[in-house]
Amino acid sequence: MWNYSEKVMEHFLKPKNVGELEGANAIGETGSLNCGDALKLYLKVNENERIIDASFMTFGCASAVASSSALTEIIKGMTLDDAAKVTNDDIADYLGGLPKEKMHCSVMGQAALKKAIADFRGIQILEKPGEMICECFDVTDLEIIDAVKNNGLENTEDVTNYLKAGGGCGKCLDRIEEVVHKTMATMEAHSEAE
Amino acid sequence: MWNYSEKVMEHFLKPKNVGELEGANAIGETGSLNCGDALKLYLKVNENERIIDASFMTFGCASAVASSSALTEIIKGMTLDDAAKVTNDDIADYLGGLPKEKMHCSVMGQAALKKAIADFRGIQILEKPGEMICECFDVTDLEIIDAVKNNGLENTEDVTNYLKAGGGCGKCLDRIEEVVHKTMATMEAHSEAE
Amino acid sequence: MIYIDNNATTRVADEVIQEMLPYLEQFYGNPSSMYGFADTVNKKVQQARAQVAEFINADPGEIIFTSCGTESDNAAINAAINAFPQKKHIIATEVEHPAIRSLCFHLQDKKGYKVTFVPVDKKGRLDFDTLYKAMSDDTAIVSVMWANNETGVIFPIAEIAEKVKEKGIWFHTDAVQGAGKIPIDVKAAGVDMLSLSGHKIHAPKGIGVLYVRKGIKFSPFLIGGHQEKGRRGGTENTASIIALGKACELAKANIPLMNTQVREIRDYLETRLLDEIPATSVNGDRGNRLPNTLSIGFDAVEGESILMLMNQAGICASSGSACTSGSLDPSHVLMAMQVPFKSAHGTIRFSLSHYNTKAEMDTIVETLIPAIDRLRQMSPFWKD
Amino acid sequence: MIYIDNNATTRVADEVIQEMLPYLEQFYGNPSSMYGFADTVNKKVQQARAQVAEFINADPGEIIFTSCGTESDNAAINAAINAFPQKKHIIATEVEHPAIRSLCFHLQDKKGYKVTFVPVDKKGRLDFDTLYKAMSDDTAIVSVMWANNETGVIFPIAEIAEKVKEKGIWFHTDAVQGAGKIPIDVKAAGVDMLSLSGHKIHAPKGIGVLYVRKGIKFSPFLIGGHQEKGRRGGTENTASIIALGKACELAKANIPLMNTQVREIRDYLETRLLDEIPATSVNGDRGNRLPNTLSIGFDAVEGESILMLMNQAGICASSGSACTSGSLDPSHVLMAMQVPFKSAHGTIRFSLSHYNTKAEMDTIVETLIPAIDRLRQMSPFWKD
Ligand SMILES: Cc1ncc(COP(=O)(O)O)c(C=O)c1O
Ligand SMILES: Cc1ncc(COP(=O)(O)O)c(C=O)c1O
Ligand code: FES
Ligand code: FES
Repeated sequence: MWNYSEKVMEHFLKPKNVGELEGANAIGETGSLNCGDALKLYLKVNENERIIDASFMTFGCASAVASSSALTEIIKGMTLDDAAKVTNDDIADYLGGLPKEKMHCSVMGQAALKKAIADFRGIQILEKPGEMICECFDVTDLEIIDAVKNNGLENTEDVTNYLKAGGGCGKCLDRIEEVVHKTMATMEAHSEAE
Repeated sequence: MWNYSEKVMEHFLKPKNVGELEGANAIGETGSLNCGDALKLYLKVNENERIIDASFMTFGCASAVASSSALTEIIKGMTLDDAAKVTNDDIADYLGGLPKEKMHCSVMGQAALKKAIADFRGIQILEKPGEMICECFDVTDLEIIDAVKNNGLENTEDVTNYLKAGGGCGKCLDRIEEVVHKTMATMEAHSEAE
Repeated sequence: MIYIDNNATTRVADEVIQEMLPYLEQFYGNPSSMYGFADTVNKKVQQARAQVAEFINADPGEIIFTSCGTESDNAAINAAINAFPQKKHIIATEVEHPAIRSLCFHLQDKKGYKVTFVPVDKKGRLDFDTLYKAMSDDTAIVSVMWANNETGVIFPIAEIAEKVKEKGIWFHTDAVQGAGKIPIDVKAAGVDMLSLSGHKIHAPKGIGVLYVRKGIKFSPFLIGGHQEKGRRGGTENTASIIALGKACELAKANIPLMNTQVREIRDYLETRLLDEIPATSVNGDRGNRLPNTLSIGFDAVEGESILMLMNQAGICASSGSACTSGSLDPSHVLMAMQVPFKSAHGTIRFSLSHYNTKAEMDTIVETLIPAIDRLRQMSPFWKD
Repeated sequence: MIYIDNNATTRVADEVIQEMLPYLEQFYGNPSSMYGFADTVNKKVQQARAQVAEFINADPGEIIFTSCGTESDNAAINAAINAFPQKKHIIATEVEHPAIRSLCFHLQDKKGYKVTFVPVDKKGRLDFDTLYKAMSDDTAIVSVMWANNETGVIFPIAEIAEKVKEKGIWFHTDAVQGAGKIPIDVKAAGVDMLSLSGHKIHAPKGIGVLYVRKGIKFSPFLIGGHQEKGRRGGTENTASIIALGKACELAKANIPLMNTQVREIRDYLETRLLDEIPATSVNGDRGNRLPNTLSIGFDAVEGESILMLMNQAGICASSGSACTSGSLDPSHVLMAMQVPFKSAHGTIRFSLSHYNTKAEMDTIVETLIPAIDRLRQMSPFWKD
C-alpha cells in the first residue's frame, strides 16, 4: 500500500470543496477518463482577481482526490497572480508529502490551476511542445534535450536530479536514457564535424 | 541417504569373510583405487573344483562391502561351474536388493568372481571389446550397437529395458542415446543405399 | 478483517503449518545428505511429491519443485527454447500472467523470437482461430493458462492441448489459478507441462511446481546441483515442499466445496452488487468462470479509491490495475477484453476462499454502496 | 546427534523461527497489495531488506531477494550475458559451486560461450596469473567465490575485484559460504554482485540474496511481475525474507564467535584427528581457511563407508564426493587440487557452527579411530 501521510488520508476521506461551484467564472480541466486521472477545477474570482471560492471534481486515486482538495484550500483567498505561482511541490508539501510514484497527482493540480487562470483571463494555453516522456513530473523530450545540451547532464541520474523526470514511478527511465543518449550522440557528431 | 536394505547394512556393519585368505589358490581383482571402488576376491578351491573357502578385501562404499561379503557367502561350497553362473542379480537378490545407483557394486562382485575362476583355470580373460558406456551394468558400445541392429531397439528406454544399461545412476544415458542414434543413422543410410 | 483477495495470495492453512513446522524447527537436514537425520526429511519430501502428483493426477517423478509460479512458467518456456534451439516462434495469449507475458516480450525484444499473443473477445474467451492458424514448424511451444487470474475465465485446455499436440508442438499451461478451484488432471488434459504456485492454495509463499510429462526432454532453468534429479538446482526448500504436499491434499478434498459453498457465496455477492449499485458490470464470461472469482466494474470511479475506502472498513481486495507500480493503466487483461475505460478503471476483483462467509458478503455490499456513491459524487464523469 | 555439516545446511535459529512465524500464521498478505493488512508485511520486509544490507554493508536498494544461492548465482551470470550480448567469454574458477560451474558448462556447450576455468594449486589457492591474463574485451563477467564450500579456502576478493574492475569487467562473487563465518563488506571488497543463501546462516531453506551494486544495469533472471522493483518476478516469499533478515542480524553478531570459539574447536578436532589417526591429511590452505571448515582425507578408505559408520554413532558430516548422485568420482574441487585418489576418496568434510561443542569433537574422534581402522583392515590398499 502507498505510504500516504495522515494529511493525504484526511483530504481523501473528508475532501474539502467537492462538487460543481455555482457561479464559477473560471474552470480548468485536465486529465481524462482514459488516463485514469482527471480533475475539473472551479474558481469564483472577484473583480480584484482574488479567488473567493474554489471547488473540484476529481476522478482518480486517493492522492488525486487529496491533491485536488489541498489545492482548493491553498488557493482560496489568493490573487490570481499569487495562485499562478503555486507549484505542484506546494501541493505535495501541504499534504505532508506524496509517494514519489504519486507526484503526478500534484502536477495535475498545478496544470488544472493554470488552465483555470487562463480561462478567466481568456488566454489560450498551448500544449507543451515535444513528446511527453515523464508523466509523473510532466517533462517532455524537448526539455530533456535542452537540459542535456545546456546544463551538461550526462545520464538519467543527472536528469532526475535536475528535472525530477524519472524520479517517480520510474517507468520513463528507459526513454529518458534513450533521449540522453541520442542527444549526446548528436552533440558529439556536431563537435566532431566542427 | 541410500535406501539400503537391512541385509545390506548387516553385511556392511558385520561383513563375513574379510581379509586375505591363507592358502588361496584363486584370486580375482577388479576395480581400482582411482575408480573409488575395488575388490580382491580370494578363493580356496579343492581338487573337485569346489570352493571350500572364500574371502575378500574391498575398498568402496557400504554396498560394495556388502556385495563382497554376500558374494563370498553365496559361493562358498559351490563348484566352480556353478559359481560361474552366479550373476550380479543373484548378489543383489541375496542382499534384498540394491539401490539402482549401486547396482555396479554387484557387477563388480560378478567380475571379480569370473577373474578368480579364470585365474584358477589358468585362462586369460580378455577385456570386453568396445568402449565402456554403462559402468553400472558393465555394458559397452558394441553390445548396444549389436542390440540395436539385431533386436530392433529404437531409443534409450529400449536399451535400458533390454540390456539394463542406463537403468542405474543414469549418467550414461546421454551416451547411450548417442550410440543408438548413430547406429540407427548408419542403418538407414545402408537401407537407402540398397 | 474480511480477506477476499485469494487470487493474490491465500492464508496458510493451519494443518499446513502444523505439517511443516517440525521441518523448520527440528528436521533441518539437507535431504540429499548421507545420514539418517537427512533421511527423515527426504522421506517426507517424497511423500509431498506423491501428494502433489495425486492432486493433478501425475506421477511423482513428473513433479519438479520450484520457488514459485513465476519460476515454473519461466522454466517451461526455457525448456522449450533449449529443446528446439532452431525454432523461433512462441504462442501465448494476450491475457497470460506477466510470468509468461513479460518473458515473451523479453524473448521478442532481446532474443529474436516472434511471439503470437492470441487475443480474447469481450468476455475474455480465446480466439481459437488465431491460435490454431499461428502454429507452424517454427513454433517451439504453446502456452495457454488454465484460468485467468483477474476474471476467472476458464480456457478449454484439453481441447487446445489436443490440437497443439496434433502438430507435435509442446503445450504448457499455467494452472496457478485453476488449481484448487476446479479439478486439474494432467493426463486427461494431455498437457506436456503445467505450473502451480503454493501460496494460491493455502501453502506458504515461495514454493511452486512444474509438472513435466515423462518423455519431455527437459533442461533445467536453475542450473546447479543434482537436486530434483538434475532438473532444478538449489538445496530443496524442504519445509515448504512438505507444506505444499499437505496443501495439495487439502485442496483436492476442498474442490467440491469450491463448486458449491464458495460459488454460492460469490454469486450472492455478484447479484447484490449488480442489483444494488447502478452502472455496474461483470468482466468475463459469467458462464465459464472459476467459482471463486468476481471481477466487477463500477462506472466513473477509480479502483484505488474504492480499495482505500474498503480498507477503511477492513476489506481486502484488488483493483483491475497494476497500481502498485504507479501505473494508471487498467490491466492488460481488461484492455485485451476491450472493457471500456469507464468501467475498467473502476474494476475490483473479489476472489474468495472457503474461509469466506455470506455475512462477509453483506458487509462488503453495505460498505460499497455508500463508498461508490461518494466517489461518484465527486467524479467529473458521473451523471445520474 | 552431532550435526557437523553446516556447510551443507544449518539449523534454523530459534530467534529466526519466532520472527517469521507470525508472517506464516497470521500476516499472510501479499506485500504489494492495497490494504493495511499487506502493509504490515511490507514494512517488515523492508526491515529485513535493511538487515541484510547492514550485514554486508550494502544499501537496502541493492538487495534482491531470490529463492536460493543457486538462483542468485544464475541470475548474476544471466545479468552479465544480457548486459553485454556481444561478449562471449566468461571467467570462473575450477572450484566454483555447480551453481556457477554447471551453468558455465551449459553456456559453453549450448550457447557458444568460451569459459576460462581458473585452476588452483595443491592447497586450493587460485592461479592469479591465469585469471588476469584471461581477461579481455570479450569478457562479460568474472565470477570468483569468496570461500570454497569444501575446503573453506578463502580467496582475496578485494584484490581480485580491483584488478577485474580496472579492466571495466563486471565482477561477481559467490559468498554463500563466506557469509556468517568471516566479515563480508561489499563496499570494501568493491564487488558488483554477490550471492548469499539463507539456509547456510541459520535461516530456512529456499531464500537467497543477490546483491547488485547501484549503477549496474541489471536485467531480471525470473521475469514476471513488478516485485523487487522489477528485478525478480514472483510473489515475495515474505516469511522467509523476514527470517533471513533476522538471521543476518544474528550472523553479524556471531562473527567474532566464529573466529574464536568455533575456530578453536575446529582446530582441536583437526589436531586430534591428525595426531591419532595415521595417514591422514588436511585438504586446503590451512593458513587461510574459513574458521569452521575441515576437509580431511583418510588414506585407503572410502568416504561413504566412513559416513555410514559415523551415522551409526549419530554423527552427521559430508564426504568429498557427490555420492548422492551415484558418482564415485571425488569432487571436482579435490580433483582440481590434485589431491591423490588415495586420500581424495577417503575425504570427509566437517563444518561447524556455534552450536557445536568441544565434547562433540571428542566423540567424533573416538568414533573415527576404530571406524577408520576397521575399514582399513578390509581395504586392499592399506598396508601398515
Ligand atoms: C559456495 C556455494 N554456492 C552456492 C550454493 C547453492 O546454494 P543453494 O543450495 O541455496 O542454492 C552453495 C550451497 O549448496 C554453496 O556452498
Ligand atoms: C495465473 C498466474 N500465473 C503465475 C502467477 C505467479 O505466481 P507466483 O507469484 O507464485 O510467482 C500468478 C500469481 O501471481 C498467477 O495468478
Ligand atoms: S513517468 Fe513516472 S517517473 Fe517519469
Ligand atoms: S553408468 Fe550408471 S546407469 Fe549406466
